[in-house]
Amino acid sequence: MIKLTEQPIQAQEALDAIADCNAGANLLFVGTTRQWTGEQETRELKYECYQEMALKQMQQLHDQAMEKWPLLGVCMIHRLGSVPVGETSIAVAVSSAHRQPAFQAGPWLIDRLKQVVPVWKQEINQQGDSSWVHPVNPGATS
Amino acid sequence: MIKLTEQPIQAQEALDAIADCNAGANLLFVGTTRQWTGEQETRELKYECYQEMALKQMQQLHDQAMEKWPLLGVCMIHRLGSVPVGETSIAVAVSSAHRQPAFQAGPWLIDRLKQVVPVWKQEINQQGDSSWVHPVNPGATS
Amino acid sequence: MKINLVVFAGVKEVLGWERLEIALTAPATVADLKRQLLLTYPEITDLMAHCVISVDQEYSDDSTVLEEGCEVGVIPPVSGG
Amino acid sequence: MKINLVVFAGVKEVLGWERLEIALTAPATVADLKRQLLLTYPEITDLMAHCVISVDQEYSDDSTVLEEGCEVGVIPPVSGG
Repeated sequence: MIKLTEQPIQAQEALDAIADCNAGANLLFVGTTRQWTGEQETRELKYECYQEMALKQMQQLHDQAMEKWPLLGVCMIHRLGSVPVGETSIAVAVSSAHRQPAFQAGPWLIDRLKQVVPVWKQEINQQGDSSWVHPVNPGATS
Repeated sequence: MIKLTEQPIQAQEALDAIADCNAGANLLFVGTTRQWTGEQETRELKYECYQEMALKQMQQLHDQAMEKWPLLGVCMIHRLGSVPVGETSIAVAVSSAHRQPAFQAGPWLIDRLKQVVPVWKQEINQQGDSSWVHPVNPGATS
Repeated sequence: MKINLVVFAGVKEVLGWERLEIALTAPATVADLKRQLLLTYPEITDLMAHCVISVDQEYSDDSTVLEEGCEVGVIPPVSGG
Repeated sequence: MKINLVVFAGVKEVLGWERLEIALTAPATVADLKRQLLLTYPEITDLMAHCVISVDQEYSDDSTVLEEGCEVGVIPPVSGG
């Protein structure tokens, strides 16, 4: 399952999406807005995206992961709009019969997502100032 | 949080246990009873344990993981008794500011748990026959 | 020929718009489009140095040929997750 | 001296009990206890080859010294998770 949403992400939805009676291993990664990055305090993150392309790229990552590893389910949900401290911006879940493929595919998917899926975040600090977060200027999530 | 329980494990409970406003990364591994292992069909797994020692060993793994990596939370919940196909026998969750420690600690914890925590499973097949699962004779979970 | 340009994040903020139909002399590649964009909008020169171009929602390179009616995105460094 | 023995899984099934107080001549190590167990319960010889011994809920080795009243576990290969 691939999804972009402005609503809060429920972890259970991602787990339900990958549930399979032949799965022994289910891995869920949840990225949340962090309050402190060094001495910088974050109030919220704001995400925007290039929707058609983001969905296309996420679907390609889904398909590539299914080809690379013997996975039973792959789910990626990205939240858009405002994500306050402690709330979830991204959920990536994978299932497999044994745990090794899940533990390899999980970090691969989140790494690749951060490299190729056209989503951009703005960090809003406690003073209400906003700045675009770029990979060279790492921001307040995972 | 360390817990042994005869009740069904809720994934959200493990995620809640590791939630931290300074966490950007939250990783949850859920081991479930698999229906098929090759041509062998499983009906349920039955877990028993050496409770005092299992809790002690799990607490030691918790502490060791907290020392090895900059983690914000570690949670391990193991179910005991009967775990039917599709249900959760083990939940391991870790949180950290960035995702790398979580992705290293997660598989380490489940690997170590399977090596040192005194829990034993019996596999019950569709005919109702039971057999002890030993690591040399891998069974129907992850 | 005409193409549909779409911009995001910091580039969108500087330009003040998100989508625009642009006229290009055919045949044109991504490199040709980038040259024309920098001439028309010199204010995004610094940002463009870090952007890549998508054509019909796929990543492209300078040699990718643009077709009539395609959708071209100016993609700043992504920061999802 | 007396120690409290506790057994699990397949060993428990073969022996038909889970806990037993056992008398040992002090001083005694884990190796001494294992010898005595195999003499008393030869039916667990094959299983014991794959078991390790815990003393007061910690893994031990053959040289670990047993104390009066300690809890000794016979731990078959674990299979949790």
